[in-house]
Amino acid sequence: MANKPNLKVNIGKLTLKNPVMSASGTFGYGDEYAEFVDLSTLGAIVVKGLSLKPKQGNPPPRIAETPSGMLNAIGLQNIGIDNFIKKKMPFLRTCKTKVIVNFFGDSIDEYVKAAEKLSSVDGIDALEMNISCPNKQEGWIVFGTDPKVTHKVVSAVRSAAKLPLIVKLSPNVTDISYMAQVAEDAGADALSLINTLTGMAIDVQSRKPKLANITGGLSGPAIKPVALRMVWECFRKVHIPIIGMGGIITSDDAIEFILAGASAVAVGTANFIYPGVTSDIVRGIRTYMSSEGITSITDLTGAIKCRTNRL
Amino acid sequence: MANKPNLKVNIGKLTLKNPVMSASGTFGYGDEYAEFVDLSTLGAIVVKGLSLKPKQGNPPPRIAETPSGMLNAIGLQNIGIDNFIKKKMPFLRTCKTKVIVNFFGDSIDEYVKAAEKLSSVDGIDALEMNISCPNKQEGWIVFGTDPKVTHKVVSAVRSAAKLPLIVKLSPNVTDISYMAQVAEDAGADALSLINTLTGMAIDVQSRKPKLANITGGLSGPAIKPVALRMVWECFRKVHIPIIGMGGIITSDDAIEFILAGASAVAVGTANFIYPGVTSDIVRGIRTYMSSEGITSITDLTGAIKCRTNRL
Amino acid sequence: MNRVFKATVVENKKLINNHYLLTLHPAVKIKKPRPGNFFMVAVETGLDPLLKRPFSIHRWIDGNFQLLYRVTGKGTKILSEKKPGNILDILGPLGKGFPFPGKDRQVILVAGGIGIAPMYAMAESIKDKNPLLFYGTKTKKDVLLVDDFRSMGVDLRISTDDGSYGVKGNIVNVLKKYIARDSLKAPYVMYACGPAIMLMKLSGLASEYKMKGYIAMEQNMACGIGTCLGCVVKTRKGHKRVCKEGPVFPIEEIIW
Amino acid sequence: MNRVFKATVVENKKLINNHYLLTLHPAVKIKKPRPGNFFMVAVETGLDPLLKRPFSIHRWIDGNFQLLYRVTGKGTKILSEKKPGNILDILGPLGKGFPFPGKDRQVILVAGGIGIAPMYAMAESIKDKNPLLFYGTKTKKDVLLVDDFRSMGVDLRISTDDGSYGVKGNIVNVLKKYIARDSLKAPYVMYACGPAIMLMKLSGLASEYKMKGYIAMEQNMACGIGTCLGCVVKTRKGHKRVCKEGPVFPIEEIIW
Ligand SMILES: Cc1cc2nc3c(=O)[nH]c(=O)nc-3n(C[C@H](O)[C@H](O)[C@H](O)COP(=O)(O)OP(=O)(O)OC[C@H]3O[C@@H](n4cnc5c(N)ncnc54)[C@H](O)[C@@H]3O)c2cc1C
Ligand SMILES: Cc1cc2nc3c(=O)[nH]c(=O)nc-3n(C[C@H](O)[C@H](O)[C@H](O)COP(=O)(O)OP(=O)(O)OC[C@H]3O[C@@H](n4cnc5c(N)ncnc54)[C@H](O)[C@@H]3O)c2cc1C
Ligand SMILES: Cc1cc2nc3c(=O)[nH]c(=O)nc-3n(C[C@H](O)[C@H](O)[C@H](O)COP(=O)(O)O)c2cc1C
Ligand SMILES: Cc1cc2nc3c(=O)[nH]c(=O)nc-3n(C[C@H](O)[C@H](O)[C@H](O)COP(=O)(O)O)c2cc1C
Ligand code: FES
Ligand code: FES
Repeated sequence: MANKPNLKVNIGKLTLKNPVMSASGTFGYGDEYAEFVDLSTLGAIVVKGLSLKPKQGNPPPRIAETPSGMLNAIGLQNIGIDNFIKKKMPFLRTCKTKVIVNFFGDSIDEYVKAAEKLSSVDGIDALEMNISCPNKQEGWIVFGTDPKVTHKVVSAVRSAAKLPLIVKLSPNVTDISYMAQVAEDAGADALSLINTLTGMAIDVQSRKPKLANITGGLSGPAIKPVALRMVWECFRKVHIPIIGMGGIITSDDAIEFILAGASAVAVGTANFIYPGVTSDIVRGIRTYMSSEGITSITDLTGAIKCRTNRL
Repeated sequence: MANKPNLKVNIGKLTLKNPVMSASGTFGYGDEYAEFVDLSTLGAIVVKGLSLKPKQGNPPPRIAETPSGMLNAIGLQNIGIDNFIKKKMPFLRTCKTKVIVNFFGDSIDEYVKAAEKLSSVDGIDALEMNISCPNKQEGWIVFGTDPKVTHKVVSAVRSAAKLPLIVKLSPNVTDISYMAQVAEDAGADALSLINTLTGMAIDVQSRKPKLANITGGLSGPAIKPVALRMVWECFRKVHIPIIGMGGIITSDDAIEFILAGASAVAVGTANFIYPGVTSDIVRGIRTYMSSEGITSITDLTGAIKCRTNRL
Repeated sequence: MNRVFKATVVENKKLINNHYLLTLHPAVKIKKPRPGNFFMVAVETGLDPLLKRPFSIHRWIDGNFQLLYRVTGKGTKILSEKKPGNILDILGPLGKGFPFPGKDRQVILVAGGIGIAPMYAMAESIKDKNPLLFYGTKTKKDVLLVDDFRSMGVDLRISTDDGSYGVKGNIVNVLKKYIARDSLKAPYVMYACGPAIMLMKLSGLASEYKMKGYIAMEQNMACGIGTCLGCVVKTRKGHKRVCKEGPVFPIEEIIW
Repeated sequence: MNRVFKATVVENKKLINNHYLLTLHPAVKIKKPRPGNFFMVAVETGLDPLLKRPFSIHRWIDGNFQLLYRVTGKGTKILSEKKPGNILDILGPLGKGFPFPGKDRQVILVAGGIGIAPMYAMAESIKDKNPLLFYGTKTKKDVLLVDDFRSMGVDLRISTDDGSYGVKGNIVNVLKKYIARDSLKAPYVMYACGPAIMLMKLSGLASEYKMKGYIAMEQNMACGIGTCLGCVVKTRKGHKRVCKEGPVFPIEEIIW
């Protein structure tokens, strides 16, 4: 009998027991899922994006279904960092898994303050910096689409953050591998990709957009091919670990991301469809490794077999 | 009883009896579909992309299914302009619909030569210039993603082409509305959008990409929300007509594009699923107009009802 | 008891045009839903439609349960084609149900169209109070379950938009007249479910007459368990989630 | 006759593990398929899976037709759950079938695994020639339709990878020995369907023995009617479409 496969992965200085985490904004603050998933089986919980002050988010309707996908324009509604620390961290500290806090600011200054504040909280293992929400104003979008602004905000947060820093990239760019390099240069320890693709849907009867915010972020299986390609492109350009996400539903989906170059994966929209899916994916990866005779998951990262002349 | 709704639309100097056309590469040269669709009911037939010389395209496998979508890496296989004129134009001239020829070159010079050659062919009503195929080499991709190159190649073709010139844009850019303005500045009479999103899929058993070309173009319902958003963005920035496409399956889908700002629509992947779909969509649009009391389809273009403060 | 379960279709009966009564047998023992609770139902095995659809508990019979639904789009169309023996993935019961009326309160139920679905469960749970049901539909052939409600001892008032059954006109107006005539002797509490426009009018009525009442709200949903923040409605206390703080809200809380 | 039609499931019978025989009744009169032709079948009403799946004609019985299929993935899994009365969207018959053998030719059929599906139709169409069928599978329990072929007068040679039925080993080797022994007296023609690796080996054999033969190729398909250019295979005359110039090709034409 082969040894039990080793699922441990390192994301910079952060070690996860396995590569499967929740995607920010799709898993609340963990508590609602405790009923459906043994949270200790996950590599990490990534919580809903936080800001210094609580936010009301966008008016409803906020979601619309699309073929094999969904649009959301939540608008980063959240309870604010202080409430989070007071009301949600006590539970998260008991979960026997790593806690990654996703956050954002509306200015470089706010980003820095949020990172500082979160860095000193006991029980938080890493920070994921969201510069890529499609539901913000145009002036905000540049954080994730203008390389100069990206470099500036990531550098500033890098200096302020005392924890491993993951930068979450936007797919709504011409060359994501270039943005990945910019984030790496600015000091990111790891990259998360992808956030949602900007999309839209219209109700032909009322002739109104289906979302009050007009546009929203497209997630779910529909975007998987795009996400996978982006992970593959970035993997060959940067030297920091990549957390792959976008449409993962099954363990095979997760393995595709790992083969394309992801060190870990995050599961988003799938949680809405199968609340227990994260744990199922861990199990599925383990089964795959056993049946393929793979002893360490790290052997799979970037292990896609293809002619390398296309770089 | 209301008058029969008027479906006529103008794409620059080109007048179509209705706004529904086939998307290039999904309708062959029209002949295969004659069995399934009364071609004279269509606004136009857009033929598979042509080049000066015949092309073998990419090795198989060339397609892979994805959730509500498909990836293709045909690699622009085509019979070449000369063969097309000789073997396919005689049939197309009998179809009682407009014929739009999609074409590409591997250099500005080839683009220009192709445009010149096609301009003098009897029975061709307009040219659609493909600068946005994701299955070409990196040196080619810049035609559709680098504004300077885009301006150069479109200007050159504009001078050479004697027919209405439609430029087909790539969605794989940070700001498609900017690329749209560049094409407009360079002399495009109309814009087609979108071409496919670059994507990828991996077979976890063999660990090989599902396409021999590694990456391919994602089309079908999965991409509709992205396509729709791009049409809406471009509509508010340019003054030339837009032909919207990407995931249209039903007449409601087509109407969404028109409401977002498209003057006409093209139907691609749906032809593979329902060979008679193009004609069904024309019928569905007519029914919608009758029941909503809309006399001219042009009243629907850009008629989405939304707060206009978001520009 | 896990709220994620599979259920077998026992029957999927067309009641009237576009309205179906689905009887489901859960594969495992599930928590008994309260009136106003709902289930999220997956209608397809493929990834389109992707999201589960929410349906209120209509009736609970010895561990089986029934949903009453109207075909309005893609998902409900597919659901209507299910046959006995087909198996569905379900999540629930979810949400906060209707609170029980105080001991001495009279009960008024208000249903518009398919809003009748949860009202059956509610009526059954308080049938000893002989509730009054104000029920409005478009036309005669949309009126459902009259005999069932009557045999339960419910006092029914029906209106149709076209007057083809009961009073002609809007059911909120019928209720208004009833209240204005001071027909209600004791303190009462109202429970309502129906289209947004009806609930909005009811809330006007409620503030006019200082009526105590609860309404079941609808909103597009993704998760059904409070994590996506997709299903919020505007309330006097900020955005609240229909799937978690609702679907039932005190009528005065909602901002229209 | 329109090649786009709906068909009702008459029966969807599990033959052996993962292998099903689907009997379909077309709603309209359709063109009678030739052996080697195929149909594109939509397995779902939603948009996922999106594309139709190709299946060879297995048998034609008085206007009904049968497909024999193996569950290999998502689409065939969903297909296997269809019940009598379900209705499927279908396109076909499509492609170029097996050409009829010359008048005096002996016929050799070669099938690997589920490649047996079209071979039944082919055998039936030329049964008066008492064809020889070389049929290889993994193991005994994968062997299908033996009695049906026998009663048709087909001379069967079976091999299994594990030797649990017939000869142990590869069916191409069995055929090779047969030919090497010079057992075929008259000029013959071969028709084959099976996994790529089998067809590749057969093509080696064909060039070694200057065998005339035809093979049915597979490729991922989107349109099935020649327009997407997705299903090409490499041939000595350039890329050819499996759905249009094929699925049946002269064996010497394919480049492996
Ligand atoms: C708590 C709750 C209880 C409900 N109970 C019932 C019931 O008992 N009987 C009944 O017939 N209907 C009920 N509905 C409405 C029902 O969920 C919708 O009619 C159904 O989801 C429409 O799905 P569709 O695919 O047919 O329509 P589509 O319009 O094609 O659906 C597209 C998307 O919109 C969402 N959606 C559309 N309409 C609604 C809506 N009104 N509410 C919420 N989401 C919607 C769907 O979830 C889906 O994501 C309830 C809704 C909620 C929120
Ligand atoms: C001309 C032709 C005739 C065929 N006849 C039969 C038959 O009679 N019986 C039978 O069991 N199988 C037959 N096949 C194979 C059958 O089409 C595939 O097994 C089936 O499409 C797999 O679908 P899936 O969704 O279960 O698998 P998935 O792997 O989930 O399918 C994913 C995608 O790949 C495509 N695909 C996967 N495998 C194949 C394949 N081998 N060939 C073509 N496309 C594929 C599907 O079309 C789909 O787009 C035939 C294939 C071709 C090309
Ligand atoms: C409802 C919803 C809310 C989200 N909120 C956040 C968020 O607060 N911060 C963030 O970085 N990403 C957010 N995302 C993006 C996801 O984390 C993820 O990047 C994206 O959905 C793609 O993964 P998926 O296809 O598995 O959902 C949100 C996604 C959804 C669907
Ligand atoms: C198989 C296939 C081949 C295509 N070939 C071409 C082409 O030759 N030229 C071109 O401009 N676009 C080509 N396209 C892109 C389509 O014209 C269209 O822009 C895209 O598929 C989006 O529309 P859809 O989702 O309706 O398919 C091709 C698309 C597919 C699926
Ligand atoms: S449906 Fe997700 S929070 Fe209510
Ligand atoms: S499947 Fe489209 S060309 Fe063959």
